[in-house]
Amino acid sequence: MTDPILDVRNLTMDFGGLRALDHLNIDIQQGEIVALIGPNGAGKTTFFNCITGIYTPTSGDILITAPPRSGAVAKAERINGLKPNQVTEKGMARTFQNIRLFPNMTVLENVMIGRHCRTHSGIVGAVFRNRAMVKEEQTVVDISYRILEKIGLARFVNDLAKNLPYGAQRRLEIARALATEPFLLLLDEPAAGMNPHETLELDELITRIRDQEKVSILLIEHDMKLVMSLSDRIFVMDYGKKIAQGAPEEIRNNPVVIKAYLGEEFDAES
Amino acid sequence: MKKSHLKKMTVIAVICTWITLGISGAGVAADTIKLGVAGALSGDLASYGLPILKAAKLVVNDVNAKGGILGKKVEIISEDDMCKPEIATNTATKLVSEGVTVVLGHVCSGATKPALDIYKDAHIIAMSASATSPDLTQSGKYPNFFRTIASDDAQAKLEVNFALDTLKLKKIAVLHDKGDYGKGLAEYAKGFIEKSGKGEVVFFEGVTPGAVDYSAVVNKIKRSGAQAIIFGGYHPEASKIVTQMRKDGMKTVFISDDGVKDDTFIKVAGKYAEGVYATGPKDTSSNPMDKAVREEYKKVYGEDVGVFSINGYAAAQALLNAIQKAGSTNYDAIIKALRTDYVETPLGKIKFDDRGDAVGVGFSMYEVKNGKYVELK
Amino acid sequence: MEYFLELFMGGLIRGSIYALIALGYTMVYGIIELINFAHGEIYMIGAFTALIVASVLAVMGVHQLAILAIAMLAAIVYSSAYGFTVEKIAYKPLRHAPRLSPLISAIGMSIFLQNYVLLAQTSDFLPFPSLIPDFKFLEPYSSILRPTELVILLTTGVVMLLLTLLIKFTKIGKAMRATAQDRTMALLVGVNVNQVISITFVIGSALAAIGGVLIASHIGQINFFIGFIAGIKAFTAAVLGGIGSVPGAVLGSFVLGLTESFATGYVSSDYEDVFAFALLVLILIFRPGGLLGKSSTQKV
Amino acid sequence: MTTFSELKKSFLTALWFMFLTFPIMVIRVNTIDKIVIWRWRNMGYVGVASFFLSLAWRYFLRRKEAGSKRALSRTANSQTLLERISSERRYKIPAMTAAAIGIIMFPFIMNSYQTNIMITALMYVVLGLGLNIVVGLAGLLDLGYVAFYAVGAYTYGLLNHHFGIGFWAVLPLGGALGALFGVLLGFPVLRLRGDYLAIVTLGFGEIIRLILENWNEFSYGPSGIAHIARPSLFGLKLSFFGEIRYLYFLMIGMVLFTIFVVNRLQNSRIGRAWIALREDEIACQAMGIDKTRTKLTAFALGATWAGMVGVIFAAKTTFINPDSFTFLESAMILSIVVLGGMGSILGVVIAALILILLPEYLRAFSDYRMLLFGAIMVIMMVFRPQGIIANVRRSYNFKKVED
Repeated sequence: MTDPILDVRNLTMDFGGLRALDHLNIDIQQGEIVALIGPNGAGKTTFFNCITGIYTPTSGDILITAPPRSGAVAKAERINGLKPNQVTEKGMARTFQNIRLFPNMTVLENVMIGRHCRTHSGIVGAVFRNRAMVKEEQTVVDISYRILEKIGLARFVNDLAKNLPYGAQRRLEIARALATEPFLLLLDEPAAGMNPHETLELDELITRIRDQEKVSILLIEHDMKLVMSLSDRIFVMDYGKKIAQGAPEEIRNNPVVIKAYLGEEFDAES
Repeated sequence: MKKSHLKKMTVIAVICTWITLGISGAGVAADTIKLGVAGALSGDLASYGLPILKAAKLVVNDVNAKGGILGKKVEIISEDDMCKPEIATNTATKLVSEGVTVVLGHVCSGATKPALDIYKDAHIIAMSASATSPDLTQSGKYPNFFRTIASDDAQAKLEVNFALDTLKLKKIAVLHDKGDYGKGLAEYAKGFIEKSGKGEVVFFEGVTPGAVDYSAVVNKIKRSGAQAIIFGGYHPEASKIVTQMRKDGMKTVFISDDGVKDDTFIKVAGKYAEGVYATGPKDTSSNPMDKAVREEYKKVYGEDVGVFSINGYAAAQALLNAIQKAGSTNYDAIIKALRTDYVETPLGKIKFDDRGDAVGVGFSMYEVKNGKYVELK
Repeated sequence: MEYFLELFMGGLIRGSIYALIALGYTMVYGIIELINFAHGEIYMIGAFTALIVASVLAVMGVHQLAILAIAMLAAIVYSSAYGFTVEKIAYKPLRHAPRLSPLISAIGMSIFLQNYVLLAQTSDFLPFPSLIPDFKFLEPYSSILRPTELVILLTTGVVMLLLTLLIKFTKIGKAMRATAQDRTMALLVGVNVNQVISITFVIGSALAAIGGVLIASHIGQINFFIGFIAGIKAFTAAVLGGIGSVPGAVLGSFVLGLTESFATGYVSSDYEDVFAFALLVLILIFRPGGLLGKSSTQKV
Repeated sequence: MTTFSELKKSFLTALWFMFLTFPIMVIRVNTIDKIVIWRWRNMGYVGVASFFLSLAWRYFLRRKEAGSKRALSRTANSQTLLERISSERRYKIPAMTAAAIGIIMFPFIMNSYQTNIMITALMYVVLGLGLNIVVGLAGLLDLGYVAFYAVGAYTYGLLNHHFGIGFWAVLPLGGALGALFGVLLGFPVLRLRGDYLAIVTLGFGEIIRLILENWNEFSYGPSGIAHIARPSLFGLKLSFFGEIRYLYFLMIGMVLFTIFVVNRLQNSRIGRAWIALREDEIACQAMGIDKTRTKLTAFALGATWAGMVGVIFAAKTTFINPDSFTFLESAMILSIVVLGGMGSILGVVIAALILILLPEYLRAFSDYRMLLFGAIMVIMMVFRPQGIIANVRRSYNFKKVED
């Protein structure tokens, strides 16, 4: 077995006196679709924020090994404390639980923003429009458009992002993240608010992204049907700790997991 | 859609017409001699500019009633510069393009400087009744500038001599309002004290105009042990500082300038104003012409003359007289007339020296006694 | 030591004055996230109203304490009415506009109100009558604390206390807090948001009026422009303390007042404002939410 | 909605305003002579005026609301006339030709005063476009923009005064120093958001002005620097009118240059990053954009224009002192950006012309001009909160690829 592309060891995050993440260990292999589940407030989004650089974890290691491209030897890298944009540059891109598009930019421009860290033209290029810059710009447009076609948003290309239907906005976030050429895509509740039909499409889309784009996927999700059908492996969190991990079948029958969920529902009813 | 477009078109067309009319409004008038009057005519400094304009109107009415000069009527073109340098350039350009012969203005030194550059290029003479910056005449860079008021260094000199020689005080605090006028004056005062060797400057700082409270600076002056304060600035700050000092029981002598020698100061500071010294243009009220002007002003405008009205009146007289004497509106001829021919004004018989300062115009020291400024002989 | 005490008291007085104005800024900001640039003008109008009313009463020969009470009341009523009207005209129609549009509207309102008073009254400085009586018992300490100053400190204290009680314990206070936290939610649970906003403006304006009358009595003169400078300073104080926070505004005002006073006393009044603004920049660099402001970590 | 209830509403409004304006409009006290003047007639004027104004106000407000609902229902055709002229080729070419002829002919048709105020207006066009980068595109509320303007002006003022260095040599230098100060300001405030940023920039602007005011040895304090040389034209000595025309065309060139650069910037990789930063700072960072660098470039590039216009300002007025660089100036430039429509170049140009020329043409109303000016600002914001021209995003050409 090769090194995991993401290897999180003993990750701990404290907010004041509150421990949001408690010695968490999670790993993802290349080509996997992994789900992170758990009751509300378990610390899933905090985990995302830690590994994408929005929060700096209190202790622990986040190691990434970018999959080798063109035969280069991959080496594990510790990314604690990097800024979000540097993490993205390393090859991990995310979506947000509460959609965070750029509402007053067009759909195409939203995706083009994703290309930012893979392009280089600066102020001089922008003003003088030299040939290299014009070419780069056109490539950005073309690549972005192609991504939109793949995600099925091509017909909205020049609409403002804020005018898209809800499901399309979620998909646009994925398209935008894909444009950064990640090796790992982090999806925070991608199916939230979608109807069953849209969820089904999403299921198909995520699988397709993994297969065609060679991108591994880590997702937080509450829709158990989607999680069970998509994931290769599942991690379960509660109160900042990992309480279980394994294949969907194992998780489904894990008494600890059931207790965590039932307990929550029980609480909710009382 | 179509209809609303049509409406918008109409609106735009109306606006365009309005702008064009506004532009072409400045047409060519009849054959007159144009006297430009420029200064702060609106905003918070209007109380300095408007009395000058009103005085100029009196002079012009007088002259026109007697048949004008060089056989032509005199016409006043007044423009507001709000005492701001950048607006003053617009004002000056406007006066130039309206073809004024001479300008009475501007009011503030800061606004006068950039305007003079424009008048110089256009060969127009400007005479101010209130711009007191020494630089205007002493730098030699404004050959087209004259004034009927003495410059700040003369004022500072008078204040310093008064404190050191007349009152025999040694420790002087010099205070200013950080403005063009006040700080300039304070620096001259500081220089004169240091040069005289008779006293020392124990404190030299500026206060922020409009601040809600001056107790800190007053306490600091008290601690410095100053016997007198020389303040460069205008009356609002002066009255706040004097009031605060007197309420705190400080009896330090307060000496200030013609920005404070204003009746508003006494009104605002009330009983605390008693005993304050301020320099101001020499009292000319014994001059019958001065008296007549004050009466006419009151009759026409229903109010007392303003701070610089008399100087403004004299300036307007001097300018028109010079044109008359020169026999033309020629730039050099007018300048020559200003420098050689005496003219009878409320300020006395005046002419101008080579730098542009009026000969025989100076300052006196005043003291507030029983709610009035009284000249000290 | 006496010098230090004098400066300290001077700083407290300044701080109290800033606080009375800063509270209006901070309350309005807390509710609708608008820097209400016209707030300084409301304060100026309060002072003018008091001056006019007091002068009329003085001509009629009313007793001094009655003048003080009536003039203060008139200032509060009129400032509140102006605050209320300004909100209805310049901000309410812009409630769903882009974020900066109300700010420009506020700047326009500020220019309008200044010139309105300039034209309707005068551009000159007017002497403001000393409405506050001289207390005999304070005379020995006049260099440290004068009657007006004592009144300013006391009033500020009382007003702060009342305001805190109002916000903490009354129904309208709760509605205000709810609206500040989440306007949509407040609307959903039945808070009349428009009414809450109006009341916020009224209360903020009333405080400004009290400030206006006290300051004018303290410095003894007013003109149409006094609102601008005091407004900028008070706003700075509000941000310093953490804008949106009521105790923050008070703390920020005192910090600013004391800084200015000590900067003048021990360094130079030339750079008094430079110290004030430099302090602001420094505090915000180390505490981006101000002294008592909410920490600015954004929810992701 | 009956006319009667409308009239009643207006009547009540009129009563309210009569009450509101009572002490300030009606009573005039002479505190010295203890005379009270009652100006009851003013109350009548206020009543009548507010009655009709409130009728009009509510009528237009209703129309605006109806209009915005209509605009929502039809997304495509909701552009205004100006937006259409600016976007459709059919209108664009004739409109631009007309504008070009007008611009070239202007100083020859109009007198030098008109040309002079037009130069001032054009300076504000460039300032507006510069601030537009910071506020309109990158969404960083900067209330101290005038500081960079001052930096440029003093750069030229001091260099010309001490060393006699000419306008053309200092122009780029002023821009560069502006940019440097932009970065200097940018660094400490990177962590601040929204209105905290606003107040810190305001403080920075005031600090610069206060230093210029107090540091006499360096800046000559409040008495300022006089006799700054006007721009030279290959060493030719121009007449006064010639110089104004020259400055006018120089400014036209400057405006065109600015529009060209800003337009290209906003449709580039950097421009998109600025807009993304404005729209959502966290998402922007998560998409791999370096927040620090993007903010700093915005500050620096915005400040560059202020620095250059500062140089031109010093050359135009030939005199500078700290009074020209107060907070009100920053507020004016910000108003231009917001009034024009954040991020819209044409909007900023139009707004600058309106806001700067308006007070000049309102000279006819003399005393009332600033009153009207304030009122117009409020009215424009109330009835057109998104600005004169709402920014339209461009669409790109792309190849459709068949898989």
